[in-house]
Amino acid sequence: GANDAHLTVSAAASLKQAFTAYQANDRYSFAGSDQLAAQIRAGARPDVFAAANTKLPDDLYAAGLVEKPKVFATNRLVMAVQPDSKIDALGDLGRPGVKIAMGSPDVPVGSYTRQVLGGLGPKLREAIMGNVRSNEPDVAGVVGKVTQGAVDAGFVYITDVRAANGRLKAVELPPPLEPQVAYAAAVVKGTKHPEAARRFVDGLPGASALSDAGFGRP
Amino acid sequence: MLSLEAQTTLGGFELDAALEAAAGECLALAGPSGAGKTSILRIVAGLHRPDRGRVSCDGELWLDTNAGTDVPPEQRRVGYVFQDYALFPHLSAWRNVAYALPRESRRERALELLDRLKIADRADARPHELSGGERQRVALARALAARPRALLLDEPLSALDARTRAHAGRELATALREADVPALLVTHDFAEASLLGDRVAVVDRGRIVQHGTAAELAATPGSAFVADFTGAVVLSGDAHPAEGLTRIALDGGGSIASTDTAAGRVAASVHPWDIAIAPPGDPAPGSAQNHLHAEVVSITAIGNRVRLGLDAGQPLAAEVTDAAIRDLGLKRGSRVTATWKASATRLVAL
Amino acid sequence: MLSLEAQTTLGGFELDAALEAAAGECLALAGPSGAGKTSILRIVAGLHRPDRGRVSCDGELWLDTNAGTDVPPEQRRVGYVFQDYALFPHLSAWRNVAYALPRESRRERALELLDRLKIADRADARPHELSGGERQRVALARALAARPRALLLDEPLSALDARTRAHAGRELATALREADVPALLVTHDFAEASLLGDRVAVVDRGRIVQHGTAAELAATPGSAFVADFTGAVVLSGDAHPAEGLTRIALDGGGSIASTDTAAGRVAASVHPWDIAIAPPGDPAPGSAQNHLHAEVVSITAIGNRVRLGLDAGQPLAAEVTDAAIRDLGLKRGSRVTATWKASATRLVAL
Amino acid sequence: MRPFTALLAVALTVALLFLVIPVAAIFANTAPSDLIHSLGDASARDALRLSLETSLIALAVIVLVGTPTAYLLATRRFRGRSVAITLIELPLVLPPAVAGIALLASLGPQGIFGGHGPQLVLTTAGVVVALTFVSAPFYIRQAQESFAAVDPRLMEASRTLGAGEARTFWQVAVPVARAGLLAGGALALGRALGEFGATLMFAGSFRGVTQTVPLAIYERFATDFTGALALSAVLVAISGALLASVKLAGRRAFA
Amino acid sequence: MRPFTALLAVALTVALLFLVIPVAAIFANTAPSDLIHSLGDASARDALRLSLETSLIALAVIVLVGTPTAYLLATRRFRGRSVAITLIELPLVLPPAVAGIALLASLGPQGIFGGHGPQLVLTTAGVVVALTFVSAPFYIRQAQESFAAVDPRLMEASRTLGAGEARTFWQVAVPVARAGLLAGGALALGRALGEFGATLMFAGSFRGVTQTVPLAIYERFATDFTGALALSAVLVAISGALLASVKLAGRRAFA
Ligand SMILES: Nc1ncnc2c1ncn2[C@@H]1O[C@H](COP(=O)(O)OP(=O)(O)OP(=O)(O)O)[C@@H](O)[C@H]1O
Ligand SMILES: Nc1ncnc2c1ncn2[C@@H]1O[C@H](COP(=O)(O)OP(=O)(O)OP(=O)(O)O)[C@@H](O)[C@H]1O
Ligand SMILES: [Mg+2]
Ligand SMILES: [Mg+2]
Repeated sequence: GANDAHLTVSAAASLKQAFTAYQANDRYSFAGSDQLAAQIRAGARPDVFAAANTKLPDDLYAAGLVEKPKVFATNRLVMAVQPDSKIDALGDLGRPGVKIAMGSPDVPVGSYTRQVLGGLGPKLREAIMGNVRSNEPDVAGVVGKVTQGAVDAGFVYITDVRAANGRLKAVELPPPLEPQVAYAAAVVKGTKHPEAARRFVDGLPGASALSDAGFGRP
Repeated sequence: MLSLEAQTTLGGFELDAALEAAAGECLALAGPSGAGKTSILRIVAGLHRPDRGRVSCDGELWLDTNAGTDVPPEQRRVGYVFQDYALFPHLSAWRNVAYALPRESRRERALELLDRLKIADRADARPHELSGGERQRVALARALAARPRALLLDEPLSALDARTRAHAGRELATALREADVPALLVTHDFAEASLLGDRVAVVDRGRIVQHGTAAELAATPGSAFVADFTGAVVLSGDAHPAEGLTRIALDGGGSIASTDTAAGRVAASVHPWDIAIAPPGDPAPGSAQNHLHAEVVSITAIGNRVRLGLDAGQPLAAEVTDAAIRDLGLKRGSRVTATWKASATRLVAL
Repeated sequence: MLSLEAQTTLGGFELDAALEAAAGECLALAGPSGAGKTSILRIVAGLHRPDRGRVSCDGELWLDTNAGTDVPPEQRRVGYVFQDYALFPHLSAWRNVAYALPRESRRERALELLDRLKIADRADARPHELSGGERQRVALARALAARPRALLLDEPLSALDARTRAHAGRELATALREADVPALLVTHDFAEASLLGDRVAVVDRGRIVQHGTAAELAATPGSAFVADFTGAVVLSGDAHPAEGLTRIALDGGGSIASTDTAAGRVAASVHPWDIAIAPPGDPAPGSAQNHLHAEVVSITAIGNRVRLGLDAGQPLAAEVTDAAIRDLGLKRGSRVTATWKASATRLVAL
Repeated sequence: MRPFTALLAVALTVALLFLVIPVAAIFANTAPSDLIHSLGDASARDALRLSLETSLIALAVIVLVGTPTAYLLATRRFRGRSVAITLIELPLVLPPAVAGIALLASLGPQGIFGGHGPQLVLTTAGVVVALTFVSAPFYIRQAQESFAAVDPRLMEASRTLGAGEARTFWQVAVPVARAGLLAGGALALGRALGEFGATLMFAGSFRGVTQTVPLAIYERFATDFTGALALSAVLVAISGALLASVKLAGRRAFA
Repeated sequence: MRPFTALLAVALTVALLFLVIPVAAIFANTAPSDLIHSLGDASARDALRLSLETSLIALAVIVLVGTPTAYLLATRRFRGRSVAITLIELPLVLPPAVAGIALLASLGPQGIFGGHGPQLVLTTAGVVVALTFVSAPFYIRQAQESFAAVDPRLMEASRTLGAGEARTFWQVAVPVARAGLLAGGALALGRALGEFGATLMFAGSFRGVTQTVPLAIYERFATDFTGALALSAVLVAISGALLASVKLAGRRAFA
């Protein structure tokens, strides 16, 4: 029956562990949220789209490609450094010679990061931006650069640090600066399993798989 | 009866040829490199379609550009021995031969053919494991396998060394006799043309410029090419009429006469056996009108005769007897007079 | 003086040769395909290093594997005319020649050389725009350009058609005489070997098996290859002693005798001009001990003689006079007896 | 060693070091236990199976259509031939992600078939399409060169022996060009096994359905770097074995 | 048309349609105004400049080191030669992202040079390294085949004419193999211009420093799909013109 239908779900890379635990039988494609959105714009039709922000699903909704998005989880933006790193505060990133990777302005993690930096004084902000060495198109790129030592620090989600199994250490951001990181999901229009898809999206908020992976409730 | 008539343009080259060969007859095609010999065979085989032309064999029309007829090569059933043989490198000798045979009993029939050409013991060898002579026989067996209605042989012996070539030539002659179909044979060797060809057609710049038996060509070469081809000596110079004869001022100096008529640039040909050797100095009186001073550059005894290489401004060769050498005490460096008759001097325009 | 002595293994093939050529002398190398002729030239030029050997030229040591001497090719200054010439396809004729010349006045000197070989008018043509004969001359000019201390010529004429070949051969003879350095010339044509070579060395399976003037080789061929090479007829069969002579049971049937001694598989060679033709039937009494029944398969008049192609179980050729043909009323298909002396029959083991 | 030979040897050494060290680094960073662990992982096995399946199907399609295409381009002269050759080479220079977008735009629901064509986007069939698109030029290019190198007289000889064009193609051209065809096939298969960008864009990265090994590796980069490296090592080993074995098969073609 | 020829023509048509339609779709979805607009964008121009610069530098490095390497592999027989050839081909089958990781692991801060080597990661020099790594095998492979096709007797003739090995290489081998070398260079340059995965992994994506055209295209997908397609079209046009012009130059080599 419709209950057993395998859904195809395009989801932000950072949702990988949580979603596979949430409904193991569905088909997931994990990649950068913007990539997945581009796919849908170009005609790809998964059943569900889950992004690492609310903007991308809202845009697709405005374009008439998905049903109304639903915020289902929150995440926290943190600084990721190597476990033995001496960097332990946002201010350290402004020191000369420190190398930083962040998401490009067009991807969710990048826009959150810029939001954070926007809250800093102009001097520190410019010092930090001057240390940026790469604008990665997805979180995986930032994580890769930090674990490989290509940069000294990067901005990622707390869930990514947790998934890295000790290869990364999280440095929390000052609470006033911490952005609201909300994840939204939407049923893609034209799905063959609208019922199952809606059930999938509706069941997400508060699912234990999400909180186990470190996501917050909306 | 195979008959061909074709005009075609290949790059800048124009071919315009017509020829016929009866069943059991072998027509040798000789001519300089690039003359169009291979192109003629390709037209007969259907591998090249001429701009205009007609090809028929045994009353069957293979090509008629007017009527739009063009039988594809696989339906013409010609036996084509390619220059360098074009054996299939991935197939053993017997499979090369069996390629043209119907599926049933193909191995038996292929072995039979290889046996007839005395090479059945190499049936399982790949072409690269065969010597030149063995390859030639496999190629011939392959061409004969499907009982062809005509045979086309493109310099079948030229890839062979002298030893193998003499043998292979004799075997080829036997095979041609037995096949009893019209055959065209391209060759650049006069001895081969005369051994294997009933007639010889000389091709030059896409045209058949002379046609006859090997002996006829040797007697009356129609061009410097034919003269050289038949083993004559060729001298170049400028001709002008004089005293009822033609006088030729030779390029290297000296002058000779010919009973042929010509003017302007010519090649004069004379056979080495028509040239007599006399001591240097003023020529003895006699009927021979041509006298050139020359130096002996080589002396080679060939059986009962001796071939002298001479330098007379242009190189020259004479064939004389042992006795003449002894009587004149000739050795390398000797100075002599080469003498021959104006009537033995053929002229062709250059 | 060029002298070589080398042993080497190439794949499964073993070469073991020694030879010498004096300044101004041309040594012709003849032999079956794959005999090792090219390998010898390559060793002299320094393009192949033998396992063991010594090469010296004009008293200068080029190679001594014992002493570890090996002068690289670019310092040996040999003039090498490759088979098919190996002209640089990207350079014009004069630049090909100038390649070996010092930078100053290279164009003048190259044109001078091309002029001497009568091809200066094609100086700006690329090799692919030249005919075979023109290419040969450019290759020769290129080899001569740097005043080589030895000349190596690998079948310099074989890529040419008959007409061009005769001309080119004469020009080559002149060039060799003028260069006045030792020369090695590979050829598969007996006439070429005798015209250009002061001596001929016959190479077979990596060894020099016979050595002498062209005339000596023709008179006493040391192998079936040499017999064929010099134009003799070769018959195969099994030899056994009989009545003080050697009797050979021929493969195609019939038997002949030779004054040479041999046993087992042999090749018997006889020159076409030593074979006389008699009417069929019992042989007339006479000194000729060999009589074979044969059928005439071809008749070719060549100048003052006629070459008969015969089928006597094995193919055979005889050279006779015009008169003989007329007297016997010979034509294709006539049955005759071929007759020659046991003493004109050379035997070589197969 | 003479100076020039020494120079050549230096160049070879530099090239080899530069090209081999990074590949070696993948193996150096992978403990044998990681390798075994990565093969024990069900999703890794799924990806391997899918990669092999889709790559081989793509290869089959490429060989089936590409071989006659290459033969035509190699043996006939016609107007537009060199334009056709350049067009076939174009996908070679397309960034893979652009190739994926191009496929989406042309074969997706908004492409030429509209919504009525075969379901390709986000399906296994789509993976095959993406792999075929990016790998085909490699095979066609090489096959064309191999066919062009076959002595045309061999094919003419076949014709005069009574074989039509089709039989000549099968029994002469293909066997004689076999070594080159195999090399081209290996190259295309190698490229297909390594394909990432076009597959991700056109087919997505669904485990067991469209997640090939390169996508699985990519997915692991963020979370399981060791596993990603181990899976890379497996892929390199398979591809290397493949290249080497095809080279061997080609060498034996005439033995 | 005979049936077999018809079959070949069908195969060619299928192959051409399949390979060309997606490329055409990029252009179809790009209005001329988009093209102009994309070229008017400063970051697009930065990316184009960087792409051309780094690709050309990579090509220069590849030609400089790869040409003698290919010559050595083509003209000498030595132990380990065929192993060397296979090793040089391996990067061909590496997924680009894996190639990037491999570079990072070997030449990055934790690689063989430790922190003391040249600064490559996240620098323009790193882009060049990544492009060189993925493109070099294309050039070396083709160059090796071209050198192997040069008649060895031409080089021997050069030696007997007094030219040493170096002069023979420059004045005979290189000019005679020129057409093939150019084709190999075009292929490598095309591959470099399209490179994405390895560059991103090893050099990152920073406007004006490491963001080449493929990275810029990728970045635009989310926010400026039209701009991304327009930039793709520009890249394809440049690469196509490049392939075609090199083919022309090669044809003229012997004219
Ligand atoms: N396909 C072709 N395209 C252009 N020109 C051609 C083609 N085939 C042959 N030719 C030209 O036609 C002429 C005749 O060539 P052909 O091969 O028939 O000569 P040939 O007499 O067999 O010469 P050879 O003795 O050298 O074999 C040559 O000038 C050759 O260059
Ligand atoms: N580099 C090589 N490797 C293996 N075998 C070789 C090599 N060079 C030559 N040979 C072999 O050595 C033998 C002699 O070759 P070579 O070229 O000297 O013969 P040739 O007398 O010049 O023959 P041809 O008259 O056919 O030119 C041949 O059997 C050949 O196959
Ligand atoms: Mg020909
Ligand atoms: Mg040779």
